[in-house]
Amino acid sequence: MKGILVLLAGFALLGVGLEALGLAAGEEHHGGFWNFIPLWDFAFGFVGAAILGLVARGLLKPLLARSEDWYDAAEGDR
Amino acid sequence: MNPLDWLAIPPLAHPGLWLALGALVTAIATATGVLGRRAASAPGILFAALAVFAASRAPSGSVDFRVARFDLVWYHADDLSVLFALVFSIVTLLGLLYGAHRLGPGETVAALLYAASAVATVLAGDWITFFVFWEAMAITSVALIWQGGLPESRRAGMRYLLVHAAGGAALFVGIALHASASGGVLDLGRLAATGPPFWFLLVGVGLNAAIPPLHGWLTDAYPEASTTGAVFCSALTTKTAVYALLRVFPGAEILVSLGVAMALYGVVFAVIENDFRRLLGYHIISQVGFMVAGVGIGTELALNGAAAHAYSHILYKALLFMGAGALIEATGRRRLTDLGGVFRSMPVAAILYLVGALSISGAPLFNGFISKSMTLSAAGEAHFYFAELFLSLAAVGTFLSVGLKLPWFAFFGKDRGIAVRPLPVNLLAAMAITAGLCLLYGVRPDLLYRMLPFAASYDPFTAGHLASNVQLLVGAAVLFALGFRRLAPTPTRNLDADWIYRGRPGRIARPLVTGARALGPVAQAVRSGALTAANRAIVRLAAPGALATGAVRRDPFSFRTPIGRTVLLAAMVVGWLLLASRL
Amino acid sequence: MKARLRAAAAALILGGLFVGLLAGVRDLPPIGDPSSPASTHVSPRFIEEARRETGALNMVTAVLADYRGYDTLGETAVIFAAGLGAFVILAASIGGPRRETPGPGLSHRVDSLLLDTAARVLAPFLLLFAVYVLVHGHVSPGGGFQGGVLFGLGLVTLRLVWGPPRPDRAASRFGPGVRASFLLASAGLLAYIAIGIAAMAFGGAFLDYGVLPLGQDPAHVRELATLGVEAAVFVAVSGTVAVLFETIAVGVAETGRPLPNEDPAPVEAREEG
Amino acid sequence: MIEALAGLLVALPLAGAALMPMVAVLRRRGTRWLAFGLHLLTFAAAAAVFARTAATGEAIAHRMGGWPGPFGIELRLDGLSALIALLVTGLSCFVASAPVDASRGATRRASPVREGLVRGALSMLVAGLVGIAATRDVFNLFVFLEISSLAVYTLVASGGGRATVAAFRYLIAGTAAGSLYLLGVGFLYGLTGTLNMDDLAARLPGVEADAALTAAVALIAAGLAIKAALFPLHGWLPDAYVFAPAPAAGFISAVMAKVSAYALLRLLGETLRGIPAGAMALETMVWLGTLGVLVGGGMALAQRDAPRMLAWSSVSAMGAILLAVGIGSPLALAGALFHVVAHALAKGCLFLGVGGLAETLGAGDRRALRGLGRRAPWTAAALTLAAFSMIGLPPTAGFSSKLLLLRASLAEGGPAGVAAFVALLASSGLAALYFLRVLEGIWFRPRPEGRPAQRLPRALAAPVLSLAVLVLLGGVFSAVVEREFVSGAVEAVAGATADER
Repeated sequence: MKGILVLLAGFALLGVGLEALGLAAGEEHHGGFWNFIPLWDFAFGFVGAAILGLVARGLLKPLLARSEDWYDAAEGDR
Repeated sequence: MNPLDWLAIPPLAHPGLWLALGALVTAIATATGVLGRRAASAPGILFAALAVFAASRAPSGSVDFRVARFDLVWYHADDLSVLFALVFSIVTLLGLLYGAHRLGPGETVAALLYAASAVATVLAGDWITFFVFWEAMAITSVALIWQGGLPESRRAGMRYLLVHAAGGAALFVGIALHASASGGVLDLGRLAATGPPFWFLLVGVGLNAAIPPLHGWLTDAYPEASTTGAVFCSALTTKTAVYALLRVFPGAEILVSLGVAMALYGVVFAVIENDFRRLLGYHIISQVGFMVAGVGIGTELALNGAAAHAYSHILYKALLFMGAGALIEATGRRRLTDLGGVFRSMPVAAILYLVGALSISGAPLFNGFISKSMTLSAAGEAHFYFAELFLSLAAVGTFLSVGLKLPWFAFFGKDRGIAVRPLPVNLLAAMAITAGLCLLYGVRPDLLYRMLPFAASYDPFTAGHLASNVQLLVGAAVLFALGFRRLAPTPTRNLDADWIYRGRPGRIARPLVTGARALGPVAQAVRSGALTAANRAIVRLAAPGALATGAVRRDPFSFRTPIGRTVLLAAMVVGWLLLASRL
Repeated sequence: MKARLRAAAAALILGGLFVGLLAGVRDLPPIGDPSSPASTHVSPRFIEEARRETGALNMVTAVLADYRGYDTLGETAVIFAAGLGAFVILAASIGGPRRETPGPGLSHRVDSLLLDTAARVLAPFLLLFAVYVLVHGHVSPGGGFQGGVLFGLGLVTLRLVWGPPRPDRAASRFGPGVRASFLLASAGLLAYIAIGIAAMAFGGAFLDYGVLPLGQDPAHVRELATLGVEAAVFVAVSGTVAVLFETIAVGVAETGRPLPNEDPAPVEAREEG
Repeated sequence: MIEALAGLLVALPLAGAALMPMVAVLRRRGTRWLAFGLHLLTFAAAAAVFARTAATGEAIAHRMGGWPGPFGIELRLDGLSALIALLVTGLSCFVASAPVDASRGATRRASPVREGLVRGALSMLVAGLVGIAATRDVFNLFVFLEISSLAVYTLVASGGGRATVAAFRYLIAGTAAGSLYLLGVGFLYGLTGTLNMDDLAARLPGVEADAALTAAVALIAAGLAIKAALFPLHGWLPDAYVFAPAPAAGFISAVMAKVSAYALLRLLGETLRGIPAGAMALETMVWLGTLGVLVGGGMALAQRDAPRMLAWSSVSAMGAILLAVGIGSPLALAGALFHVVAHALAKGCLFLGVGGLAETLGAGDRRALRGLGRRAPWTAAALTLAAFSMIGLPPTAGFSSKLLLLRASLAEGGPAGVAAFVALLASSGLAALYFLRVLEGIWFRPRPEGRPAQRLPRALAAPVLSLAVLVLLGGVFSAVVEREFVSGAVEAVAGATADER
């Protein structure tokens, strides 16, 4: 578990370093205003994943989940 | 002349020819008993290798076969079509190798014919040829799904067939409308995205591209195919549709929104899916969404991106389905809730699966990165900022479910002490080769870029691109690490668009499915399906009362028209002609 | 009730068709109208030139056997085909084993003095009249078809009264029997075709009688050849009439001399290799 | 010289029809080789005539009895007639030497005498069909129609048993057809005073009587449509094809209805084209043909019995041919004629093969064909090829012809054209379904227990194989077929129609 955390931290550092490198090299940048916020992608990755998880688990699943043999059961009464 | 140079001559350069030949040889060799069942895929592998070779050196240009005054362009090779033909051939070869230990003659022949039709579809230069092979693809893919062997495979295949028949109908109405509008010009080229022909073609092609809500067939049928069959299915049908969109509707703006919607739709459903092959199926929809959006953006870079993404996608998705198939073969289970902690028993397959998972997530140095970032950059450069944002979101979700959730709950997580069968060498070898290709293209993107249709130059390895991707992945990983328990799968199934024909509305068509379900082979499926009803109607019209007699009930279709009726009908025809021409 | 309704509907349809066709018929020129196309287009040549061109006194014969001789060949073939069909279909056991017991139908001789005498008196006249109708076709109504039918019916009359050949005797008591009748019919048709091809051999078209080396005057030659053609029709038709009678009324297996027999071979022998 | 050959084209098989029964009754033996020789000779004559018309582009005429034009009867073989004659005589060679067996499931072989008689009927049929193709006289056409019909009734009935009933039903329908046609010819003669087609075409525009002309066209069209098995007048076809003995069925299914379709094309598409009712009849034919394509395909799909399935697929094919004749553009005619050739070869092959196998097995259930691929791979391959052609798969002749038809219907446009296009495509799909399930049984299923081994008699295997080779060659060299065989025929008709416009 600890190893994984270290790995994550390492990648996070890599991400920060690369962004700094890109800024230093003066790379051309496209996109909406949000793309110019520093470390935007960290936030977007985290929040986006959270939103997706919430929408899917919180909103869709209660609506759509059925028992596994739902169709078969529905077909059975014909 | 080097014998292999013969493959550069147009008729022989058609990879589909070699795949079809492979099917023929397999059929004859196994039917006559020359080849045992266990070696059924051997000739197929050989011929698929020839197909790869032929595709890799296919000369560009087109060959029209003047069949009956009809300029049928059955070989139209430019960068775009050769790219698809090549990757189709490669994945066929890999898929056959993957399944070599269990492929019977029927499945081998079906797979080869399916691949041959797909290759012939992308190499077609006119609408008629295109349509013929498109339909052949639908039929052969059903044959492949049926080889899944379970009762559910048969039923799902039947539904797949009916849905694709409807899509094919829409497509050819579109072709007919286009042909009559253009005065009989049937060349496969760019079309205006307006008017009835566009909508019909969009429905016909979009169904194969699994654009929601026309995607129900994909997640319905693919999980029911055999482990090998799913590999072929994942690679061919949807990508042929992407090819068609690239060829015909580049720059149709509606495709941008459709593509983005697809990308998100697939991701959201994948998050709550339990059957892991259906989960991967949802990610086909999501990834095809990237390509569709790329087509819609329509700049050279975007089109390049869509083509490159299709190429990469076929490889890593095949790898993912191979991994999923390996899980099923090793454990006999297909739901995440039944799995857990098998990493130690099958580390090689698990690691190879992770290569595919990192590729689809767009991790740098894997082949998903080099094509996905191309599409995203193109969206940004063309000022489709929100498209870029939402596609990034879809990428995050992809990593969340394919890269984190699936491997965590299947390979790691709670150890259930599942007994694991050893995996055959050929299976692992096929996975290793595919993973190798994913890594190769990830490290040397120029190998892929030089095959792309446009010359637009692109460098994926800028610090900005790398930073953005790494940060996204890390962000998602952190969230997963914090909240993975909330993402745990549950043993449920989720309603989706297949509800349209399987759920309550589908009951209208229930006689169809009832008929189809009662039947084993195709023959009988057709006999008591829709056509039976139609035929009975014909019988009633032509010979009312014929159904009541015993002989006819036994075989209602061998009835005889009373000859007096023929004479009477003749009188009616005469009468009609007398009347009609005087009106 | 349903059947009746259906019949009524059929009657209605056919009645409607009848009315529709009637409207068409009203549009046709009146029968015998001298100014109708039928009377002005082709017919004048037949009326004015037939005697000179074909040598036939009877215009109908000229058209039938010469101008449109090819149709007549076709009609002869139609009649022969009917005979052939009857022979194949009805004579189910051609070449098969003979039946042990006589079947139904006219299998026995009718012993009646009255019928016998009447037939003896009538038949010769019938046969002779048939030949008269044939040869007189040139000048009066008649010809090969009519003569052939009469001749055939003469044979049939005798056959009806005198019965079939005795089962215990090898030879037929009377008449050519089905086999010979059939040969006769074939020969008639063949002869007609032979005349046609002979004309081609002498450099003309098919059935172009004028070129045959039968004399100097083409019209006269045509007249002779027409007679030959009519005779061929006569033979074919009378043969066919006899065949039809034999096959329909009697059946072939019971003739005194059955057709050459073959040992029935089982199916397996047929599977060569 | 070549004109003489044109005259002999009908005379030779007609002489054969008289000669072969004679030889059979007198000598019993030898009819097989006599028939083969005679048909080969006729075929050679037809080939020579065809080669000449193809080379010069001019028709070869033979005036019967030396009489000109409307006074006598003229045979004239242009590209179209010569193509039909070539097809008929060529196919007759394949079946001439085949044994004429009794009905399906016969336990005894037919006697040589009976075989000779049936060969005579076959020869008669050839004479009738070639006559229909060659003649330029509408009444003479009726005579040949009757000759061929009587010969066909005989051939069908020679199957014995249920075949006799089928033949009788065919006879009723055929006689009704002949009567309607003859009535129509009567109307025409009353209006124009001529029976010669060219003369008719020249004189008809001057005729004022609309109602009578309409009646004539309607009667002729309906009469010939019965013979050509145009839906819904196809009721006689399935039984007649199914119960006829295999060789006869092979020949009948290949050419019979198609020659009637030729007659429809000649009369409606050429002679009577200028009349409004003629155009109406052609338009009706497009729609009925389209329906026939679908109904025939659907019914074929529903059959258990393999020969019956083939028979219904013939209804579908005739629909395709007739709808193209109805469309009548040069492209459509090319498609129709190519389809005539392709379908004749493939269907002949299938009926000879499947019918022959069904006879040896005594059952037509398509399951009886299971396992054929192992037992007789060559026969199975030939049948597969022919089935591919029926479906319209490359590289067979059926593919090329289907394409031409599709293209023609597209080019026609309008509701009828689109409907025809859709129906033709759908029929290919249906054909794929019903043929593939038979092929699956042939190649991938074991032979059912207790069934006798299937084996085609050698005399049938040879024609089946050679026809399959022709089907393949016709597809591979479809450009050659189209250039050398079809285009001349189309020009013969299209030229005539162009003159009138």
